[in-house]
Amino acid sequence: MIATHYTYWIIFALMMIGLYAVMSHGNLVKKLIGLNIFQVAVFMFFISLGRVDGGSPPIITEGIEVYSHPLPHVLILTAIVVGVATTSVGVAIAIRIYEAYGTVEEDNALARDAAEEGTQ
Amino acid sequence: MSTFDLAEAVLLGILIVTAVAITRARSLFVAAMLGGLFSLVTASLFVLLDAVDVALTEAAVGAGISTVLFITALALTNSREATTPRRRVIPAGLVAVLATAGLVYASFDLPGVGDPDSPVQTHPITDTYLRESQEDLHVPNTVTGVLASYRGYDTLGEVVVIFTAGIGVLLLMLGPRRPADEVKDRAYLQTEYRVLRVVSKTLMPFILLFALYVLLHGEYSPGGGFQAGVIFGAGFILYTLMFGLAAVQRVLPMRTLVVLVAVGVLIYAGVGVATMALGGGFLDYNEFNPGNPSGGQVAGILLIEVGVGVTVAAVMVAMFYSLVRRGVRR
Amino acid sequence: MTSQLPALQVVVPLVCAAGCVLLRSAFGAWLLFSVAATASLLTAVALTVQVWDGDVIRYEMGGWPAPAGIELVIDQANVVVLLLLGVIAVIAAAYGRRSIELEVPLRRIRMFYAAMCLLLTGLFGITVTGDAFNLFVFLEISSLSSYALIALGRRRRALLAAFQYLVIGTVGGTFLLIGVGLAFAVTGTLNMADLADRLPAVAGNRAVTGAVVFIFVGLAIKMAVFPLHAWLPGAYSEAPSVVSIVLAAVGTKVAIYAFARFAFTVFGIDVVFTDLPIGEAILVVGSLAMLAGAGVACFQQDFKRLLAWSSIGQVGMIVTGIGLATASGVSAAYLHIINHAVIKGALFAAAGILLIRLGSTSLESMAGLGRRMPLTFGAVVIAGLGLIGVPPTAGFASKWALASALVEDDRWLILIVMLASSLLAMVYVGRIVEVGWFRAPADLDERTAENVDQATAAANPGVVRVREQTSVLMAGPVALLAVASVYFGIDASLPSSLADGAARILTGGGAP
Amino acid sequence: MLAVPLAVVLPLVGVAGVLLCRRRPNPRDAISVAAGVALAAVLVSLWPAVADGARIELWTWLPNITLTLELEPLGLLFATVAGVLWPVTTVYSIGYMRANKERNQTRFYAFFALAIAAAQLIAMSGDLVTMFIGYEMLTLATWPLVAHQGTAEARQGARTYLIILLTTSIGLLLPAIVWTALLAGTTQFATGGVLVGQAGPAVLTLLYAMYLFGIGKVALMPFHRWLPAAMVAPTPVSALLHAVAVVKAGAFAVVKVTIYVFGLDTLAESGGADPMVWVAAFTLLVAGAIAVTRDDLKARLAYSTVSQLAYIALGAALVDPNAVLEGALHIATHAAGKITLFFCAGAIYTAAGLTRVSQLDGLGARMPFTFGAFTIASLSIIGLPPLAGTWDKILLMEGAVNGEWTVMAGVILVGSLLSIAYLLPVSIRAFFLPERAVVGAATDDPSGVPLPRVPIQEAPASCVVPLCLTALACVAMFFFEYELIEPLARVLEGR
Repeated sequence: MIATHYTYWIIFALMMIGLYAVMSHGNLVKKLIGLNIFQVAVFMFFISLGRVDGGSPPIITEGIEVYSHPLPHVLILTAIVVGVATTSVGVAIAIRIYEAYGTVEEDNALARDAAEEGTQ
Repeated sequence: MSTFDLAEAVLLGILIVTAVAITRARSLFVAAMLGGLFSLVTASLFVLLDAVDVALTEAAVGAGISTVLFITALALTNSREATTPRRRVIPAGLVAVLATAGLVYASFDLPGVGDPDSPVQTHPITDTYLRESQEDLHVPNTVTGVLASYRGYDTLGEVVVIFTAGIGVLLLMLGPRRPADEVKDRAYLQTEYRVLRVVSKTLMPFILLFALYVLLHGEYSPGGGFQAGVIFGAGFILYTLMFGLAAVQRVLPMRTLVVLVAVGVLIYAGVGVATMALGGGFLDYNEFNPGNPSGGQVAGILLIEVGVGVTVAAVMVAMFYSLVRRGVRR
Repeated sequence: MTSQLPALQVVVPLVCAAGCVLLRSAFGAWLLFSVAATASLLTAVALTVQVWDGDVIRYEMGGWPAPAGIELVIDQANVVVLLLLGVIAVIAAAYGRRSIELEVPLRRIRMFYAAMCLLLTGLFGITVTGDAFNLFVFLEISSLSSYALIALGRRRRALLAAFQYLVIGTVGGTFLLIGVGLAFAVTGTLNMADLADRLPAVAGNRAVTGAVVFIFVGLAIKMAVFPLHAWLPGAYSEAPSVVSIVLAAVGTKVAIYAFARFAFTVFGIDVVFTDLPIGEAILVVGSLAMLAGAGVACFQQDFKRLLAWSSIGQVGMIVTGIGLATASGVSAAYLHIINHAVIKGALFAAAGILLIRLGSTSLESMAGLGRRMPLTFGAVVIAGLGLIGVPPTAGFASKWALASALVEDDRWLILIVMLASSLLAMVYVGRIVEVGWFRAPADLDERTAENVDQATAAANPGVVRVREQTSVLMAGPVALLAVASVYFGIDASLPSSLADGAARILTGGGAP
Repeated sequence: MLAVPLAVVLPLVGVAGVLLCRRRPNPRDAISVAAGVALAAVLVSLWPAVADGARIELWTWLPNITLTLELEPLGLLFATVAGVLWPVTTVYSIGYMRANKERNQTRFYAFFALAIAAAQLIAMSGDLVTMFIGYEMLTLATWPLVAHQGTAEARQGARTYLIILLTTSIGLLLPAIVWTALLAGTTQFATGGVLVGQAGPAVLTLLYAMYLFGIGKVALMPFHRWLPAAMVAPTPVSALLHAVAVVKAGAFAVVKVTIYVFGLDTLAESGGADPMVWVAAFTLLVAGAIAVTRDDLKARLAYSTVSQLAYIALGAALVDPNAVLEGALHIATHAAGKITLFFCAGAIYTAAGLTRVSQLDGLGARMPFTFGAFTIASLSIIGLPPLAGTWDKILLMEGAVNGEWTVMAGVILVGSLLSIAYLLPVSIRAFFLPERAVVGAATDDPSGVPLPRVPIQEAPASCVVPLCLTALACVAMFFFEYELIEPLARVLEGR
């Protein structure tokens, strides 16, 4: 069990760290970094699904019989792109927030809006 | 314990440590750089897991693009993180632990890693992708085959995602800029690092050449449109870092980039529309050469890979431009 | 040609998006968006006609048969959503012509319409696909574009709302991805039909349970089901009017459709509702959502924010119907998906007009509206009655359907909850009507009016003050939707037959 | 048979007309009156045809739910009461609204006509859903009328009005209807009821309670608060809506449901209505008692209405043909009497600015017509011959005795005594007490309404004429009552 599954569990641990970082940190940039960790961990999970013992990269070559499954690789190529796309939009918004609020700390920004409400 | 397991264990160990370090780091520059390292290690893990294409991409994107994005963001905002308020910790931890618990619970019924009899390996499509594809496509790199043909529609979606991100960033960054007095010094953009400059200048052509190779050779070896696009973009980004925005924009003005972004998507979608026009389904490359389907497939794959490359490269550079512009003193 | 329709449903808006970027004029971009909207509406209508008798269209992308390739599936369960998307898109196009000019800086308009096209592409893609992973890809397309669009709201808190949505939404998307991965691990396939075939073999497998949970939680975030609704109020209330209309009318609905698709045709009633207590869970959160959403709405001071919270309650009503997992329940859910789209569309469209005419959407600014803008306000009242569910409005039709579904299932407690929530709706709608009719207008004489306007304009930069009458292109959609919300209440035959068809396919175990 | 939908359409036409002429008061008000007269004519013309009845299926609303209109004695009775009193009230309101310089008169007349349309829809409804639609339309259409003044007090009253009526209708009536639909498989009304053999006694009892409480417009305690609250409305509104359209819509719905959904026999056998008999009796007495204690004239009339409505509910709940006939009849007779009383209250307010019973001493001489009419109407409601109220009291007694509810006979008597106690003092004060000195009055008048300096005289003719007409109606009905309920009686025979 452990021999065959420990990979999953370490990967899940990475997911946990990422997810925790996303939610526990108030800093927007840090949230995005955490999001990356979370997603990359999920990518690992997919890739590990495609692996075959004694297999080799799914590039057909003479004399090799066992190949890892290409489908997870394909999916993750797409997923990586989705990830970086999200990061870039997030970064752009974060920058705008900094310009509008003078901070990238979620709590401070919220506080400033609340203060604004108060003055109105 | 085989060398594979050993190597894997070591890499995973490093990853855990890095991840923890990232969350602990108060300096966001450190966090960003560690993030780069994290991706790099992940890439090597992917190689270990036979996912060479993914490794290539993860290295280019995770260690390259993302890191650059974060660094730029930090340059435009501030680079230290306030301490996390206590009240956030408990719920966050709770959710994270719950989710992980659920996953671990589920994992007990998962087939072991590398199990050749797992449903994934025994499902008929595995054979389709690994064996039949050789008759249908003649594309040794099955990843490219699946990506560009069997699941070409997914890849179209992937391009659209990047396109969307590009649009989004441009929309957000086009707007009125901050008042000049707030602008920090952007010295790092134009500092005189002679050695670096010379090196990067000499590297530039090779980078672009390599990108081209990755693009065209994607059917036989790791790589393809996306990786090529990223490398291509990375080249220009490196150049910008060394010589400043103005220099690069003389070569590749923003407007051109924006056009290229759309053109790439149109190439890809155009291929699909063309196959429709030829009477086949959307993205059914066989239509290009009914006599010799696999020939049509190769042609189609090459075309869409070009489309992907163009859009990805253009978006990467355009994003970087608009981010950097945001800061440049005017 | 007709055989290509499923693909065109997605491709046309996509190509138009690229076109918007290439064009140089804002008007051209608008024109292209309108073309995309109209084309997709026509496509949706054509597809509806094709599957009206209950047959299923399968379209093989790239000519590769599923499961090796990706297939698009069109049946009665998703043409309803396609139609809604099409209609709302056309309305957004008409409405946007003027409101975008007034709310979005000129230099951004081309890109704005490109993003709108991409939003449509994503939503259509989610709806037509028959492949679990492909659904994730298009979900991300729609999400990314909506993040950017929301961030364009006129107030700075729009940025914050967009970012929060981005983080929560991405976590949701990733949860979906994990779920798909688990399902893939134990079946080796991503195609929904194939999954449906192979899952029974591994029924009771803990990985399947995990897949169900992660996929549903992921989608629930996108649906803004009660405890996972945090992103919605900000996103809906801060986004530019057109974006609010589209998101509020169809944004969450598409996720709800995906939810139903996974629940009924991928995993199947046995796994989700019999083996696992998912159904009960849905009913609980649905009931909570109905109460919490309507309850919080009663205390809002901003019209759009109030509407957003009411949406949370209404989504609760819809998922309750799905949670019953009976034909009548699902049919009721679909009926309310349609009716709520019409009603909320009208209300958010009206809110857009108020924003432009009054410079704000706060309730105070609506004082005396009944005299100053009787038509717009009349539309608000009619649609509001729909939210309460008083006859003869569309809201009553869906309320009736859900009520009978609940009684049929002996769910008296939930019935009480639902009725209580509509009474809460009466309270928040009542507040609006009272302000509009029985409070003296803030500006009885023009002089003070001018001052008020300067004040509001100063308070909300980016909103151009316009003194002239509301443009027909903006008033038209409001009127149209308001009338529809009454018509569908008086003669519910069209929506109810659509809903029944969908329910038949889903609960009848039709192929995905 | 086009006349049936026409009854609903005519008032809507009125709405349109009123809105079109919002700039010019005279044509606007003329249109209201014209629409009213036309409606009355249509309804009267329907009477000959009522015996053979008619059903008009409008359209299928949801699968197996069809909206229908039907011509049926009970409905026509209610429709006629509302329809005939509408033009009369309009004439009255023209005088009242103008004399008191009310604002937003267009909105007033528009919603007034809309309310009548809703009432007609209820009266002509051939199935529960149609009735429910009309019922809710009526609530919403009358809400702006109640809140008409727009003052904080008016808004508060309107809020109570809306919340109680919608809470009961959405919370109890709607589920009751849905449940009925699922039990009986239909929502159509049918002679002899649709629930025959569809449900056990327990279910019937619960369902009947849900209906009677759910129909909040019949103001059974504890859901009666809305009626006094609604008295903040201008008097014409109170007159038509809270003596005729709204409350009688409730009473009508109760009787209709009793006859055509449950069926008298089904109820009688299962005893499903018995609990409601007690509720009705309780309301009848308590409301009467409260009325006695009220000094504000309109409030007193409001509680008297609550008490009188309980007579109808009681009649229905006794499920004895005679008692039910009483219910039907009381819809008409009480309407005529109560509207007269409200008219008088409004006339007094218009002429003298007085709102309290204690202020009316000796006014009889100054406003003879008004107080004359008031006295006639009072006697009619108390139930003394030769006035309209007489017969229904007798019928109700019979019903109570036949149905072994002798106790109720006593309750009815006490109720009448109470009505004497809260109505007659007004006339007595007006006619037999000396008029107050103008000076003294202003000081000892708690409501702070200063008595006018000019000597009080009758309100404008457009106020006085209508109230005399309705008072005459009270007398006339005493002689023609049988004609009113004879068709319904036949239906009940043939059940």
